[in-house]
Amino acid sequence: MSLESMLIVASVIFCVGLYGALAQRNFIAVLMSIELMFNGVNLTLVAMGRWLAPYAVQEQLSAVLTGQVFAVFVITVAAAEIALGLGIVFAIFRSNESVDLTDAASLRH
Amino acid sequence: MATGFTGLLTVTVFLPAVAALLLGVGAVRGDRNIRWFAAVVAAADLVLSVIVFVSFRPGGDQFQLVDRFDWISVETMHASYLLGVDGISAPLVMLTGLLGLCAVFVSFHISHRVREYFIWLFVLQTAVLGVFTALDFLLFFLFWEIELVPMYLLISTWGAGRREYSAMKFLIFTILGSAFMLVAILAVFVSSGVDSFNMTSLLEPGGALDATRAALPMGLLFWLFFIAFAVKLPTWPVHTWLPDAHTDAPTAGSVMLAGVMLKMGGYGLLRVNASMFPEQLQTYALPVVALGVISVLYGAVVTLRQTDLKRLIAYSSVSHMGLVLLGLGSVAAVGGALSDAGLTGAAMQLFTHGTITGLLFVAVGILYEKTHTRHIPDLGGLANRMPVVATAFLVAGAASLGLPALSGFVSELLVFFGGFRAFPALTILAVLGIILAAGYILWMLQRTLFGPRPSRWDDLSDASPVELVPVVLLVVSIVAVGVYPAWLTDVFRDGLEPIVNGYNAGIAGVGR
Amino acid sequence: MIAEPLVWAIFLLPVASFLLIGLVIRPMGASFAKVAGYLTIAALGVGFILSLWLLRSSAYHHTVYEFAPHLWLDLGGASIEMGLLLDPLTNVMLVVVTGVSLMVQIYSLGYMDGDEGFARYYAYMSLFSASMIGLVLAVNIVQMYVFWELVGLSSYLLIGFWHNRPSAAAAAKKAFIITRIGDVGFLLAIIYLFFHAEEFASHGLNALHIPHIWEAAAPIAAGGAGIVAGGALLWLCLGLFAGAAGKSGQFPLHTWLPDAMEGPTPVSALIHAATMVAAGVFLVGRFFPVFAESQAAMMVVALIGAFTAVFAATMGLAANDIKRVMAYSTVSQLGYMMAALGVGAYNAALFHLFTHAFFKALLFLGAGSVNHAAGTFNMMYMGGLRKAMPWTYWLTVIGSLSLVGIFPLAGFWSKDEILLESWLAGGPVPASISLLVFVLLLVGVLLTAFYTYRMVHLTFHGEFRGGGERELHAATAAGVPAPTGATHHVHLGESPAVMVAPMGILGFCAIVAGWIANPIGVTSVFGLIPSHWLTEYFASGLHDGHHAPPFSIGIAVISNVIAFAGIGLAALVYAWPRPFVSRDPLSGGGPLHTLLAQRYFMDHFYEDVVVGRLFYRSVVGITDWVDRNIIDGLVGLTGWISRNVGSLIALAQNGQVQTYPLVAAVGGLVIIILYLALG
Amino acid sequence: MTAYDLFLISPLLALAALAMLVIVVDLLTRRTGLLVGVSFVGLAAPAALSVWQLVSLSGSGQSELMAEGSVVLYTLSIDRFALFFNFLILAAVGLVVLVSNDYVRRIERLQGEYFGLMLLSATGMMLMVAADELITMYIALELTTLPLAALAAFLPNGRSSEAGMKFLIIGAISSALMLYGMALIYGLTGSTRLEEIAVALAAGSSSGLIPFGSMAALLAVVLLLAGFGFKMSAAPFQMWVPDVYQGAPTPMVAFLSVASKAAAFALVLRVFYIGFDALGGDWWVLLAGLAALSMTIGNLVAISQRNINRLFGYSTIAHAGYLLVGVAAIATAGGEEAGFGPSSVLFYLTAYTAANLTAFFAITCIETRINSSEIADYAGMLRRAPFPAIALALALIALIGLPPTGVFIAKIHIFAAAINTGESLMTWLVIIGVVNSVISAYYYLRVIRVMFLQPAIHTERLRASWPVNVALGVAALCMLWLGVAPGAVLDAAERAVVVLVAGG
Amino acid sequence: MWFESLVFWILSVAAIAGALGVVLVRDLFRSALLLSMVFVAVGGLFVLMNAEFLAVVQILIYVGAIAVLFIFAVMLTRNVQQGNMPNRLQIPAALVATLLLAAMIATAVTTDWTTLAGAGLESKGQIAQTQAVGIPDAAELAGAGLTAAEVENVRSGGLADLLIGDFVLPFEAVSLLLLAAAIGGLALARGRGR
Repeated sequence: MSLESMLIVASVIFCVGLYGALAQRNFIAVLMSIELMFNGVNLTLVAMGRWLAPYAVQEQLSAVLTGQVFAVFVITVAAAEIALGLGIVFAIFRSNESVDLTDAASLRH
Repeated sequence: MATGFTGLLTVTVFLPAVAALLLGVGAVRGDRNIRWFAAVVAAADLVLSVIVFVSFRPGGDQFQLVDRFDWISVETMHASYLLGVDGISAPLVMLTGLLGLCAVFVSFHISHRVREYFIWLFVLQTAVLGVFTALDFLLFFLFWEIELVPMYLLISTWGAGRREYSAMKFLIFTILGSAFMLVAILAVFVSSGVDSFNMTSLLEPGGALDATRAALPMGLLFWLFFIAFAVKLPTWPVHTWLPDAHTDAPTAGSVMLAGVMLKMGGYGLLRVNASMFPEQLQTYALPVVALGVISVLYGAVVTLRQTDLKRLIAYSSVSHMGLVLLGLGSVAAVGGALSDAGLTGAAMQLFTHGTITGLLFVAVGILYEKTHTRHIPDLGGLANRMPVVATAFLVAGAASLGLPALSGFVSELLVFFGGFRAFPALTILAVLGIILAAGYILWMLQRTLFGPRPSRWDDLSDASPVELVPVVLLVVSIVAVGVYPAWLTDVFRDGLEPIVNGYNAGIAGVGR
Repeated sequence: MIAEPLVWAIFLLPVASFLLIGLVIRPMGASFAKVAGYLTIAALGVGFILSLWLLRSSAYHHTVYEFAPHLWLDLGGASIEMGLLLDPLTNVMLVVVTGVSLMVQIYSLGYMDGDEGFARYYAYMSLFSASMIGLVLAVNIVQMYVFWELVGLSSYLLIGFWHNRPSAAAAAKKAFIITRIGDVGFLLAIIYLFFHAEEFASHGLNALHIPHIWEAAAPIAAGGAGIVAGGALLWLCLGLFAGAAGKSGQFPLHTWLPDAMEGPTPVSALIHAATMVAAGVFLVGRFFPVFAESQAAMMVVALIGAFTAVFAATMGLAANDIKRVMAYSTVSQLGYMMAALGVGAYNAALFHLFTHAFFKALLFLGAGSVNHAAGTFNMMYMGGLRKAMPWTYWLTVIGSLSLVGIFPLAGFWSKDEILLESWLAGGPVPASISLLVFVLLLVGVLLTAFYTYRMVHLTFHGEFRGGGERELHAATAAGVPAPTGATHHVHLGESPAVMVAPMGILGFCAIVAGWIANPIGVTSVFGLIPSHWLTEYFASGLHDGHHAPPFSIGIAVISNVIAFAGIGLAALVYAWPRPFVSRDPLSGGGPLHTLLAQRYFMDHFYEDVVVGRLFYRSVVGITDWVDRNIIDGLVGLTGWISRNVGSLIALAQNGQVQTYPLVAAVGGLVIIILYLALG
Repeated sequence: MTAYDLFLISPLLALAALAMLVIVVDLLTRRTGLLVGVSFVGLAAPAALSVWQLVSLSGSGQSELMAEGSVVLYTLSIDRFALFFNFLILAAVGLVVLVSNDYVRRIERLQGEYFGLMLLSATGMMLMVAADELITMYIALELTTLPLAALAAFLPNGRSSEAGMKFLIIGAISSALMLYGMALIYGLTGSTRLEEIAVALAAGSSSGLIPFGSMAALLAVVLLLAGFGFKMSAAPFQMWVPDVYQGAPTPMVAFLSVASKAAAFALVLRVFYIGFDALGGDWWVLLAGLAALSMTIGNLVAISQRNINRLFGYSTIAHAGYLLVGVAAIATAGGEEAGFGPSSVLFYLTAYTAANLTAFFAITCIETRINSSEIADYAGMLRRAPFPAIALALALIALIGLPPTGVFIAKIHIFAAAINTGESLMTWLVIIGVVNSVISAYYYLRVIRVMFLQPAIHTERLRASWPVNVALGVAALCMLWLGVAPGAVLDAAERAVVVLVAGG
Repeated sequence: MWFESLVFWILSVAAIAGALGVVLVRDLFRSALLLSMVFVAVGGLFVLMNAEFLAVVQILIYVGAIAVLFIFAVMLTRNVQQGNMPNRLQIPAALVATLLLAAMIATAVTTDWTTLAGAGLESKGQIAQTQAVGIPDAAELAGAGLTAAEVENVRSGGLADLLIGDFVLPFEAVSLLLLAAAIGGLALARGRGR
C-alpha cells in the first residue's frame, strides 16, 4: 500500500470519471461521473497529506491535515455543484422535455 | 532635444478636429450653413498652415514651433505630446492645409448626410496634419492610425461603385502596413537608449538607437518601416488598393488620398528610413531604387490601359511616387555637396505630386458632377464647353508629364539628377517613363477635351465659382513652384541638411 | 549700348501679353478678341525693335554683352541659374524670331479673322513667341531645356488649335510625343552634365552654364578643361543631337512635322517653318564647340542631315497637300543646315537658317492665302490661281526660287556657302564624308527644284479645279471624312492687304536677305555692310570661328544648273508637252510612287506596328493582365483563405457540450506530449 | 479571528451582505428601479472599504497589509495588486447593474436573485484576486463560476438553459482537472500557499531532464492551465465561450467577459509569477503558444459570425490571446523592466474592460428593444439609436486597437513588453499579434458598416432608460479617457505588480 | 501490515470496479448504486489513511446527494433501464482518458516524492520512513519527539481547529458558495419568469 499505488487508484477513478463525463448522454449521469472525478482528486489529496505527515509534523502541524481540509472543501463544493446542476437539469428538462445532452445543441458554429 | 510650447501647431492640427466636434454636437444646422462653416474652418486652417510655413526659419533650429508636454511618463513607457516642424514637414503641413480647403470646396455638391461627411473630412485632416507634425513615435503612430477610419467611412459611405470593397481593401492594406510599422516602432522603442518614443532624440547624431541593443536586426527594422510606408506610397507590388480606393472615393476623398495621404508614406520614408537608418538605406538602396523604377514604368504602362479617369490618375500616381524611391535611393552615392539633389527631389515630388494630382482629381470631380461619367470613351470635345475645367486639365496634365515652368518638372529633374549619380542605368529607365507619361496624359486629354463632342454634352456648364476656388488655388501653387521653386526647395533642403551631412560624414541619425 | 532689363523685356513682353490675353481678355468674350491680336503685335513689335537695337549695338561695337545670371535653384553643389547669353547667334536669332513672328501675327489678323478661338490663338502665339525668345536667350542648359519644352507645349497647343478635329488633336499628340522622345536625349545629356558637376566645380565651372560647357569640352591643349572627352563626349553630343533631331524633324524623328500642318497656316509658317523647327539647328549650333570636339558626333550629324535633306525631298515629290510639300521641303532644308553643321560649316548653316526663315515663312503664308481663296490645301483641286491672286502668285514664286536657290535670291547665297564648304571639306569630318554630303546635297537641290516647280504649277497654273467645293464632294462620294482645311466657301480673289503686306515684307527679305546681310567680295549698301558680314559675325561668336571661304563661281554655277535642270524636268512632266489636267503623271510611277506617297510606310511602322502591336497590345496588355489577375488576384486569394479557414474551425463548434472539454483535454495532452518530446 | 481580520476581508463581507440585502429587498418589494438603486448605491460600501485599505496600505510602507496573529492572512494577501482588481471588478459590476435596469424587466420575478447572484459572483472574484493559497483560490473560483452558471441559465428559454448547462458542466470538468493539478502541487511542495510553493519548487526543481523539473510539476502546470484557461477563455479551453455568450443574458455576458476574465488573469499572474517563479523559464513558452493559438482561432472564426454576441465571444477569445502575450512576457532581465509584462496585462484588462463593457452595453440597449442579436438586424442603427450605435462603433474601433482609445495604448504597451524580453520567439508572437489585429479589423468594421451604411428595416427610434445611458456613457468615456490620458492607470498598474516581481 | 494491504486492495478494486460500472452500465439505477459503492470504498480508503473524519463526511454528504440523484433520475429520465446511454464520443473520450491516465501514472511513478518528505527525515529520523501510507501509531509519533497534545492533534485530526483557523476564509466563502448554489438552483428549478 504505497503512495504510488494509492495515487494510481485515485487517477484511475479520476480518469474513469473523465471518460464518463465526456461520453455520457444523460445529464445526471454526467454529474455522477464528475463526482467520480472529485473522488479521485480527494483520494489523491488525502494520500498526499498522509504521505507528507512526517515532513508536515516537523514544519507545522496544520499542514498535516491540509490535504484533508482541501478534501472537505472539495466535497462541499461538489455538493453545491450538484445542487445547481440539478436546478439546471430542471431548466433543460422544462425547455426540451429531456435531459439528454445531445438534444441540447441549439447553440453552435 | 526640442522643448517648449508655442501652440501654433497644436491649433493648426486640432482646429479641424474641434470643428468636427462642433458639427458633431450640432452647433451648426442646415446643410448650407454646414458647408460654409466647413469652408471657413478649412480656410482658417489653410491660413494657419501658411503661417506655420512662413514662420519656419531655415537655418534655425532643426525643429521649430515645438509644442511639447509629457503625455505618458511611467517606468515602462515614456511618451510625450510633441509637435514640431522641420524643413521636411513644414511644406507638407501647408500642402495639407491647401488641399484641405480644396477638398471642402469640391464637396459643396454633397447633399447626402452632409454633417457626417464634413465631420469625417475634418477628422481626416487633423490626423494627416498630426502625422506630419508629430515628433513622438507613439503620437505619430496614433495619428497614422486615426486617419484610417474617416477615410474608410468617406469611401464606403459617399463613394461610388464597389465602394465598400474598396474601402475595406484600403483599410486592410494600410493597417497591415502599420502593423509592421508598429513592430518596428516598438523595437526601436525598447532598444532606444532614452527609452522613449521621442523622434528628436532618436534623430540626434550618434543617436539613441544603437544596433547592439536593437531588439531586432537593424536591417529588419528598416524593412518593417519600409513596408509600412511603401504600402501607403504606394509602391509596386502593394499598390492595388490605390486604384480601387481612388475610383470609388468621393472627389474630396480622392483629393485627400492622392494629395496628402500618399505623402504620409513618402514623409515616413524620409523621416524614418532615411534619417534613422542611413546605413541600411545605403545598403539596400539598390532594391529600393529597383522597386521605385519598377513602379515608375509599371505604373505608367498600366495607366496607358485605363479607361476610367480616376483609375488612370491613380495608376499615374503609382508611377510618380516611384520617383520618390529613386530619389531616396540616390543616397547610395554619398559624399560631395550634391548628395541632397536626390532627397530634395523626392521631397519636392511629394509636394508637387500633391498639388498636381489634387488638381487632376478636382477637375475630374467637376467633370463628373456635370457628366456623371468617368468613362473616357463616353467623353470628348469638352474643351470649348468648359474652358476652365479644360485649362485645369491642361495645366495639371502638363505638370504631371513634367513640363517645365510647372512644378512637376523641378522635382523630377532633381530626382533624376540625384538618381543618376547612384544608379545611372536604372535612372535612364526611369527617364524613359516621362515618354510614357506624355503618352497617357495626352491620350487622356485628347479623348476627354478634344475631338468631336457627343451631342449629349452640348449643354454642359463650366465650373461654378465655388468649384473655381480649388482650381485657382492649385493652379497658382503649381505655377508658383514651377516658375520659382527655390522658395520651396530651400526649406526642404534645410530639413534634409542633417541627413545629408550625416551621409557625408559617413554617420548619421541613429544607425550607428 | 543696351541695358539688361531691355533684353529681358524682349522676352517678358510676349509673356505679359500671354497673361493679359489668357486671364483678362479671353474671359471678357469674343467682342474684345481683336484686342488680343493688337496686344500681341505690339509686344512683338517692341521686341523686334529692341532686338534690332541689340544686334546693332552688339555688332557695331563688336561687344559681347555679359550679364551675370540670376540664381534660380540652389542645389548646394551646383546651382541652376537663369541668365542671358548674348552672343552673335542669339542676337541674330532674336531678330529672326521677333521679325518673322511679327509678320505672322499681322498676317493672322486677317487669316484668323472671325475664328471663335481668335483670342486663344493669340494667347498661344504670345506664349510661343515668349518661349522661343527665352530659348534663344538661355545661358543655362536647364533654362534652355525649360523653354525648349515650352515651345513644344505651345506647338502642341497650336497644332491642336482646332481641337474638335480628331486629326488635329491626334497630330498635336504625335508631334509632342515624338519630339519628347528626342527630348529625353537632351534631358539625359543635362543629367549627365550634372553628374560631372563636382568636377566642373573643381575647375571653377558650373556644369549647367553653357559657356562653361564649351570650356569643359575643349581639350586642355586648347586651353579648355577637358572634363568631358572621348566616349562620354560622343554620348553627350548624341543626346543633344537626339533633342535637336526631334525638334528639327530629322530622320528618323521627322514623321510628326508633316502632320503638324493640321494647325492654322500662320502657325505652320512661324513654328513649323521659320523658328521652332530651326531650334534643333540652333541647339547644335549653340553647342557647336562641344560637337566640334567629337569627330564621330559630327559625322553622325552630317550624314543624318544630308540623308534627311534628300529623303524628305523625295517625299515632297508625291505629296498633294501644298502645306505637306512645304513641310517636307522644310525638313529637307533643315537637313541642309544639319549637314552644314556636321561638316563644320557653322556660319553657313546659321546663314541658311537665317534666310530660310524668311522665304519658308513667305511660302507658308502664301499657302495660307491660297487656302483662303481656294478653300483647300489639296493642289489637285487648285490651279489657275495666278490670275485670281497675282500678289500671292508672284510672292510665292519669289519664295520658291529663293528656296530652290536661284541666283541672286537669299536662298542661293546661304545654300551656296553650304555646298561650298562641304566641297572644300575643311571641317572636322573626313574629306570623304564631306564630299558624300556634298553629293547628297546636290541631289537635294535637284529634287527641291522639281517639287517646288510642281507645287507652283499645280497651284497657280493651268485651269482652276474646283477647290474645296469639289474636294468635299469627292470626299463625300468616296465616303471618306472631310479633309482638313477644305471649306465650302470658295471665292477666288486676292487676300486682304493685312495678309498680303507681311508677305510683301517677307518677300523683300527673301530677295535681299542673302546678299545684303552677307555680301561677297564687295561691301554692300553703300559700304555700310562689310563683305561676309553675317557669317563673320557668327564666327566671332566662336573661339576659333574660321572665316568664310571666298565665293566660288564653280559651285554656284553647278548648283544653279542643277536647279534649273530640276525645274525643267518638272516642267516636262507637268507643263509641257502635256499640261497637267487632273491626274498626277507621277502616280503612274507604280510602287515607287506608292512608297513615296505612303511616306516610306514609316508612320504605319511607328504607329501600327511599334506602338500598336508591339507596345500597346503586347507590353501594356500583358502588364495590365498581370496587374488585374496575378497581383490583385493574390490579394483576393488571401482574403478568401482566411475567411474559409475560419468557418472550417467553426465546424468543430458543433454545439455538443462534451466536445468542448474533449478538445480542451486533447489540447492539454498535446501540450504535455510536446513538452516531453521537445524537452 | 481578530478585528483586523474583519477589516482585511471587509470589502468581501460588505459585498456579500449587499447581495443578501438585495434578495431580501426583492422579497419585500418588487420594484426593479429600487433593486438597481440598492445594488448600485450599496457598492459604495465595498468600494469605500477598499479605498480605506488602499490608504492604510500606502500608509504602512509595506507591499501588503500585515498584522500579528491574523488568521486570514494565511490564505489572503491584501496588496495593491488585489486592490487594483477590486476597483476594476466593482466598477464593472456597478455599471452592469445599472445597465441591467431595462434588461431584467423581461424576468418579472427573481430579479433580486439576478442581482444577488451577480454580486455574489463579484465577491468570488474579489476573493480570487486576493487569494494566495490554492484552496482559497479554488473556492473563489467556484464562487465566481456557479452564480454565473446560474445567471447564464436565467432566461426562460432553451438557449439560456443550454448556455447555463454548458457553462456548468465544462466548468466542473475543468475545475476537476485543475484540482488534480493542485493536488499534485500540494504533494510535490507540501503546501498550498504560493510563497511556500515557490520556495519548495526553487529548492526542488533541480533535474533539468524534464521541463519544470519533474513530471508532476509539468502535469500540474498543464492541469492548472486547463482550469485557468477555462476562466480566461483561452484556446484550447475556449470552446464554451461563443455558445454561452450567445445564449446567456447579455448583461451577464458583459460581466462575464470582463470581470471574470480579469479575475482569472489576476489568478494566473499570481500563481505563475509568485508560485511558479522558479519555473519561469519553462512556462512562458507554453503561455506564448496558447496566446498565438487563441488570437488566431478567435479572429479567424469571428470573420464568419452573424450573431453579434457570438462574434464577441470569438473576439474575447482573441483578446485573451493578446493578454496572454503580456503574461508570457516575463522579464528575463529583471530590475525596472521586470514589471513590464504583468503591468501591461493589468492595463490591457482595464482598457479592455472599458471597451468591451461599452460594446455590450450598446448591444444590450439595442437588443432589449429589437429582441435580436443578429448583426443583420443592426442595419441603420445610426439612425434608429444614434447614441448606442456611435458608442458601439467607438468600442469596435477600440477593439481593433485603433486610437484614440485605451486598447490602442494597451496593445502597444503589451507588445512592447513582449519585444522587451528580447526573445525572438516573443517578437514573432508580436508579429502574429499585429497581423491578427489586421484580421480583426475586417469583422469589427463589418458591424460598423451595417450600422452606419445599410438602410434601416424599421425606422422607429429606440430609447433606453437613463441608468442605461449613464452606464453606456461612463464606459465609453473611460474607454476614450484611457486612450488620451493613460498615465494614471498605467502607473497604478506598475505599482500593483511590484508584489509579483519583487523577487526579481 | 499484510492486513492493511489486503484491505487496500479490496477497497481499491471495489472503487475502480464501481467507477467503471457507473460509466458503463446502461441502467441508471444500477450506475447510481455503483456510485454509492465507490463512495463507500473511497471512504474506506480514507479510514485506511487515518482520515476518519473525512470518511464520515464523505459517507454522510454523498449518501444524501445520491438519494437526491436517485429521485431526479427517476423523475426526469424516461427509460431508466436504458437511461445511461453513451454519446458518439466514446472512442475519443476513452482515448483521452487513457492517455491522461498514462500521464498520471507516469507522474506517480517517475516523480521523486521523497524530496520533501525525505527532507523531514534528517531532523526527525525517528519516524519509520516507509514508502507506506498507513496509520502512524502513537508510539511512532511520540518517538518523533512530539508532545502528547501534538500527537493527539495529529491522530484525531483537529480539522475543526483548522476550519476556523487558518482556513476560516475559504470556510466562510464556501458557505457563500452554498448559498449561491441554493439561490441559483432554486431560482432555476422554480421556473423563471412564469
